[in-house]
Amino acid sequence: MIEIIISLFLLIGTFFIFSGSLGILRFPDVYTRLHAATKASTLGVASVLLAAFLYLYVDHGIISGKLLIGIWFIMLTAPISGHMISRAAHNAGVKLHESSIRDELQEMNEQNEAERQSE
Amino acid sequence: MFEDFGGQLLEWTVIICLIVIAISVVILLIRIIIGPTNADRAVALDTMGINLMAFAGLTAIHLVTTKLNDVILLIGILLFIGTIAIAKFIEKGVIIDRNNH
Amino acid sequence: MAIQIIFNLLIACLWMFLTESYTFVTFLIGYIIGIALLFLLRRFIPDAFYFKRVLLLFKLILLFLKELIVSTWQIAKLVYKPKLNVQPGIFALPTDLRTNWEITLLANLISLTPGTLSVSISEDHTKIFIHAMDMPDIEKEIEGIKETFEKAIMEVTR
Amino acid sequence: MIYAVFAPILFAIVIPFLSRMKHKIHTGWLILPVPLLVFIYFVSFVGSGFESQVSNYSWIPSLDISLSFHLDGLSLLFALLISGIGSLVVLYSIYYLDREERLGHFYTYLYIFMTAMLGVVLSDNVFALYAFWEFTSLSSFLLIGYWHFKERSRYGAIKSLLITVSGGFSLLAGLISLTIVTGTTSIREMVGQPDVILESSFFPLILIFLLLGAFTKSAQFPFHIWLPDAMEAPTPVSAYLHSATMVKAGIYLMARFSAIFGGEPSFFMLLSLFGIITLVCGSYMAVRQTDLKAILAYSTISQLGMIMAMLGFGTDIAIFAAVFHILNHATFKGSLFMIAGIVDHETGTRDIRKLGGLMTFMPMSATLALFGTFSMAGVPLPFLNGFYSKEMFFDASLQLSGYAGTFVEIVAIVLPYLAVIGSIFTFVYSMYLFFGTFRGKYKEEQLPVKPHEAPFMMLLSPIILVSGVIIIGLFPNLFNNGLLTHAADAVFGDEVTKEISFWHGFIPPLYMSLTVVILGAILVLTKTKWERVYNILPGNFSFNRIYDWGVNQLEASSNRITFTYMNGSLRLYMVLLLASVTAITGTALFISDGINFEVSDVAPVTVHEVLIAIVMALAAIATIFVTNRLAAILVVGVVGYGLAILFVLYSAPDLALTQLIVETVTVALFLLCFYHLPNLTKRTESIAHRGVNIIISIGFGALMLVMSISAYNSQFFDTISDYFTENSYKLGGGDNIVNVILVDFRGLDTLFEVSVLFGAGLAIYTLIRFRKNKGAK
Amino acid sequence: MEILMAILASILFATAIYNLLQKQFLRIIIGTVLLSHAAHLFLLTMGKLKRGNPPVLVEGVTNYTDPLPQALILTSIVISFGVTSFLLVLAYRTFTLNKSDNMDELRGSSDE
Amino acid sequence: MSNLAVLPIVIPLIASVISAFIPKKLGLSRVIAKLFALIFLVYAGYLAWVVFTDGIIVMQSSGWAAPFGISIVADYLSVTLVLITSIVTTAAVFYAPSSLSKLQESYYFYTFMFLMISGVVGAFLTGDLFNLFVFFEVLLMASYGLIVLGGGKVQLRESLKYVLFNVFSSMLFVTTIGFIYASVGTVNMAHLAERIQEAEQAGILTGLAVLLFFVFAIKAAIFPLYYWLPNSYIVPNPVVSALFGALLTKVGIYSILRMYTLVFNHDVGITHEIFIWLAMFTMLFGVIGALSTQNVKLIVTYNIIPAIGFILMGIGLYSTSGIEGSVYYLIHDMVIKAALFFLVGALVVAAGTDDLRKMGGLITRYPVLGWLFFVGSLVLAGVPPFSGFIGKLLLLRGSLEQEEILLTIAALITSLLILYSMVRIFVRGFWGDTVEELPEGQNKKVRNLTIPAALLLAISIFLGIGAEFIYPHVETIANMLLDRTEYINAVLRE
Ligand code: NA
Ligand code: NA
Repeated sequence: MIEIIISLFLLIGTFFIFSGSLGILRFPDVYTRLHAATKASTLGVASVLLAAFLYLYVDHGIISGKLLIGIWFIMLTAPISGHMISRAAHNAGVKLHESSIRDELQEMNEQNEAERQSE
Repeated sequence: MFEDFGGQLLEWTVIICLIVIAISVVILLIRIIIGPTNADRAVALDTMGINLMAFAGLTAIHLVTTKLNDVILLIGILLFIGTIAIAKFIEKGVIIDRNNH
Repeated sequence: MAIQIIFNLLIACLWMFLTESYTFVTFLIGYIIGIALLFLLRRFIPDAFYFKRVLLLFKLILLFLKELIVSTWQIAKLVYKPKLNVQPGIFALPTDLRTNWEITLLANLISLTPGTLSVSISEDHTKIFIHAMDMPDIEKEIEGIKETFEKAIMEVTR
Repeated sequence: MIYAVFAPILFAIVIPFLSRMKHKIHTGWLILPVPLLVFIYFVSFVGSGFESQVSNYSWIPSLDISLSFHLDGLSLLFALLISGIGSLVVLYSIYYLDREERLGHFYTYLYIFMTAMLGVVLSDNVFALYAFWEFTSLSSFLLIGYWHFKERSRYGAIKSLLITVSGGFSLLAGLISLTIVTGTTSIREMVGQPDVILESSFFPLILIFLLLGAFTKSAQFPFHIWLPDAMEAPTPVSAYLHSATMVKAGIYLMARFSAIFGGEPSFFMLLSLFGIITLVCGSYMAVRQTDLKAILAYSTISQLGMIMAMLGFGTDIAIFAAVFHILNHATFKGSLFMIAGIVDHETGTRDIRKLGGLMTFMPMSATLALFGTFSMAGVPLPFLNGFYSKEMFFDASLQLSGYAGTFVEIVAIVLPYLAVIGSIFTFVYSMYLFFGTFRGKYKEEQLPVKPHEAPFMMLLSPIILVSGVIIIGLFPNLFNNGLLTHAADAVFGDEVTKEISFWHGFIPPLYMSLTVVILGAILVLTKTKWERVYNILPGNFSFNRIYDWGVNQLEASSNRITFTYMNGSLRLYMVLLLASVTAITGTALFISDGINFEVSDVAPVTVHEVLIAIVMALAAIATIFVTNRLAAILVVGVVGYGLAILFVLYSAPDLALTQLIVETVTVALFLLCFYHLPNLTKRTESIAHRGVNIIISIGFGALMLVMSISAYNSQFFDTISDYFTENSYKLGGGDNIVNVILVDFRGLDTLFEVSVLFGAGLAIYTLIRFRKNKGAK
Repeated sequence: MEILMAILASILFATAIYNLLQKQFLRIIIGTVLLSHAAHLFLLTMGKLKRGNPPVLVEGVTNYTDPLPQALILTSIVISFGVTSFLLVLAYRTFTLNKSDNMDELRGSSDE
Repeated sequence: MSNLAVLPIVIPLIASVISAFIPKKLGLSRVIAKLFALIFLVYAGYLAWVVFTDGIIVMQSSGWAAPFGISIVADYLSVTLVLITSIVTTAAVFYAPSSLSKLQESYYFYTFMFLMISGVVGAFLTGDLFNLFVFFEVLLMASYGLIVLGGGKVQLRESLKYVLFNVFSSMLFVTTIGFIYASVGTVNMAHLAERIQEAEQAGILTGLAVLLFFVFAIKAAIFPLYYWLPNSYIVPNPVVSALFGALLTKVGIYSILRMYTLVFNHDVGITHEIFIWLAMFTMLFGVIGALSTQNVKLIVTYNIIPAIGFILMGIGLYSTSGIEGSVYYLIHDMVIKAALFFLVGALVVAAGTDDLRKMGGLITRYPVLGWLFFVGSLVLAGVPPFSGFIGKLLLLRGSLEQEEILLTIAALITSLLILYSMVRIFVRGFWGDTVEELPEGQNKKVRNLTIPAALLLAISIFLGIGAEFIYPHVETIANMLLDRTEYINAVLRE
């Protein structure tokens, strides 16, 4: 019975991971791709690892703390990674996709720049 | 070890999942190669690492071993460090800030 | 607060010694026992009972898990849409949080919630720049989300 | 006997110290007793009751190399020449060489030579002989280069070295072949089994190797070209090495092995033909020379050719004549060289065009030269030894009927004519030499120094030699029993008895001699009329050109060849390397039938593994195409992480862990190092380059594939792995088998793996820091 | 599976060599890294794949993968790492001194 | 008792580590280096003596019986080479202070040097194929450290090529070990030998043998794989070049000698025939290289290659004479190459240039150096009675015994050209008119550089004249190499 639950976790996790990857492929610019990466993939892997934890615990009586720490760690770091990359991308001048409607950060930077120029 | 239905199910699930994740890795590879920006590549690599964690998790189930837990955790840690490094590289071109400005 | 955590850990370890079983389960049991003891002795401890905060944190985590699942689901839906007709963009979100930790936490939480991703924090720490997957769709909810998260964080930290 | 041989070289060691006293006393005086004593030692053997002697000294017995000296008639003759003329040359040099010269060097080289030459003629062991042989070449090199600040000296020294040493190496090969065939290193023992040698498949090879050795050393056509350039050496050296002794080492060698090869048509053919050609060419060339020493050098070449030819004839009379002429040549040529040196010394030039009419100024020298040149010319006078041997040579050339075979017969018929032609030219240059120098018009204005007669002591050596000429001429049989017959015996391998007399009656040799004198005289008188021939027939100068061209080419084409492929291009190196490895290994694998595609014992294929493999393959291929630094680095990272996943899949968690860490750090290092480097550029190589690259890469990959599959399918044995799984815990005390292997079974690997990291760390530190210190300067 | 892995390793080898034949440092060094990956994969494959559990002794388990190639690979990985690190720094220093990362421009002449 | 075998590896390693801690204390570093070099020398001599008296010593590392652990085998060949290595090391230690700048010396010269020696000695002594790889890496890593020491533009550029070639060869080595393991299932050399003997004629083993050969061939600088060598050997300091020239390529050719007598001799018709052809080309192209240049360092460096050709020739002949010749030549060449590099180092200091065209007349001021150079040239060219001659004699005998005429002629021509290439230095550098811009005040330095070279040259001459003391040992070595049972039994049965 527990196998079904584990399988379910695995399938859902895998599905999310796959979706994340597909999103990275399909989405128009790095920022939208980051959405896919930071959300779908993170949840997906958490789900798979949880399944692994469950499997090892239920079927073999092994409690694997490292797996739990792994889950915790990935949940913690995924958004940070996403944040770092997006910030880096923006600082490096990666433009938003043309379908985007606004970029307040860009506006602010330009404004700051203009102020600095006028001084 | 997979005598019963549950076992059968799980075995098949694991294999299917492994295949799906492998495909997912292929997809990410494409993104790494085509870019177009380095940030895209960084995203893809980061996600690929996450895929690999999942892959290792699935393999752990497949081989029934706890020996891979270290691997999983390590991928997570290295991935984080690596991504930060790459992000720094993209942003400033340096990984270690020599003069903290 | 730190002392309480250490006490709790010590109790857990002591429990492991007593039972001569060094497994995770034993540790967990010891830890729960420790919480119980700390709860019972909370009057004699000068600081507030830390587990309350833990519970709040737990609430925060649950909240965030919920958001994560929802947002993942949304992304998945977008991924499989034949045509992607979204209007992404970056907007600034003013925040009342001030310390680094708080802002970081908030930024991270925002990243994990549906349709948003924090891109940058303004130099004066008053604004978080957020990339939204679909701006028109999101803007209405932003205030609410911000409310819930900011509040949850403040509950934990202050 | 070993003391006699090594006395000069042992003395040579102290010569540099003795030469420090040269301002008090000329070094030559101090060391003159050495060759003199050696001479006296060898003279003591002369006599009709002479019997050959052997004395053995072991050197490297396990390789059958010993210093075993064999004194028989032949070697005695040579030993006497070496020590006798050596003494005279030292005496002569005392007056010839100024005290300001580097006397220490000169005598050291000379004495090294003396020992070497004695060693050559006395050694019975072929390798000892070879060792001494090379030392004669080397000391000759040093002596020719004695005045090394002169360009011509250096040129001549190198030329002689190259030619004689190449001959020496050839000789070595011949001698080794002989030892292989005969199973001995002793010449006496070899001579004892000529049939074994003649019938072995090595025979042609041995013959050619030995002949090359002899011909180069004895300046036989076409290897004679070094000898004229050797004249850059101080004249005592020319008289000693380059006429009387060293150049006769080849003659000696051929004489020594005559007992084996004598009578072989090929031996006859090669020696006679090359000898007679050398005779003709040498004398022909001598006529056109203008330098006294050059005339003498070509003369020496031609005389050596004559002796070589006689050895080739191989009849008893020919061999006796050869031995006799060795002695005679040493006397008249030695004296002539010394006279030439005196003329040079006293007039400041050796250019015969500037000389003339010196008879009045230097009557003594002129008289000596007269005897020397006339003897050399073979003028039929009863007090000139040259005539006797010349006539015996004619006689011998007419008695060559023993050989069968068309070509050999033709050669036998032609030889006498060539002998006469050569002798005519000999006559011409001899006369030219004498009359051009001592008679004719005295050209005072052309001489740097006003000529006068040399001091008596300087004339002493040529006087002694000319005395030899006359004494032998008067009493031609004087040395027969005591010396010459023993020598001829040793060469011929049988009793040779020969009574030499001036008058034989009207027989063909006499007519030949008369022809020589008459035609020679006519040519001498009409020399100005026919000299233009030399412009039409450039003669053997072409061989010089070949040599010069060869030596120049040696460097030029070496340079061209080497820098064609050693052009510093890493790509070219790699292409050449990989192409060779692929081609040779592939061929070896193919012809040894090692390709084995019969797949057996493989694990099942699963989809996800295939996919991972595809990812890795794609990533690897992508490294070629990406044009972005980061992309390239990340794509390599993908391969590395893929490998880690394969380690995960194939039950190697330790490897996966290590791989992950290493890969991450590597990628980080890549980023660190390559940020400052230029971004990747589009590959701009030509299509041909790209094609080659593709072929090479795919070729090598294919080789690896074929090898790996074949190796995998050819599992001949179980691996030793079971032992580790069984004993890891029991003996190694750990349950992680890989760890146990690493720290215990193969702990040494791990220790040195750490050493590699230690080295890498220090090397990196050095790379980074060394610069900083430099910059601070 | 071994055949497949052999093919993969061969592909890695081929791409490594293609990279080694290029001019730019980065590509060449990437070539060396790929080369080491290929070598390690070959070594792993040659020790037979999927023949059992990770070589860590567990009670009741008798079939383990061949541990020896793993030990050898581990040694080799660490060594390759050391060498690659050195190579990277060397390449960097060579570039900064010679002002070029193009091997073709770094042939050198015979007169130096 | 058996631990005797591993000490020669450990002594330099300890020296290396100790000197790593005191890089800036030059005086102490030098003393320690000299001390350890002498200890190493004495010990190597003692070990050689013990082995030649009592037979092969095997140390099974950590006490694991072969083929499961790593066997360190002090056999006749390896102890001899270790002894020669220790001699060269000692000479180098005395040469280094005069040759290197203080700065170079303080950047871990001694550390790298001893580390390299440790690797070299390990490579000689190990009885395990993979361990051989590890020692290769040790010595290579140390050589990388040495080659970049001083770090000029050209130096780094050539070092980069050198490193790349070696990385390729190392990875090919690992791969080949993998293939061999798949097929034969072991990495212990003696065990491999035994098993391959049993396997009889198996084509794949021939293929593997050839592939492995190329791994060593790159290190040994055999045609057509030596491109990396010439330029990378002339860029470092002469003392480093000497160590490289005397030891590094020799490790490669030693490995060939070892592997293709002990292990892979199942198909001599193919493998050793290849060797003969390659030997021929190696000799000729090597010496052609030596003639191609006017750079004295490069001339000596190129002369490494024909020597390797000679040694390979003997291995290819695979007869008693051939193997004896190879061993003799190997021993001889290690000593003379070090001596010549030392001399060239002194020459360059004396002349102030390495360009022959700018030299001349040095014999007047540096007569000792000149004559040593001359004698060195003779030794190198194999003029009797010096050491090169004995080796060459044996090799030529082996070659003629098998009627390899072409090979013989190639060897002879090579010898001649070697002599010519070296005598050119003597004639053009030492003879002739003295050039004007001769650097002044170098006499003392030149003398200090000449002494170690002279000592090595003396040893070289002794190896020839005293061949009677050496040859029986060479015979023992060759017998052991040709009849493998003693080695195999020592490793596997004791
Ligand atoms: Na090397
Ligand atoms: Na080398």
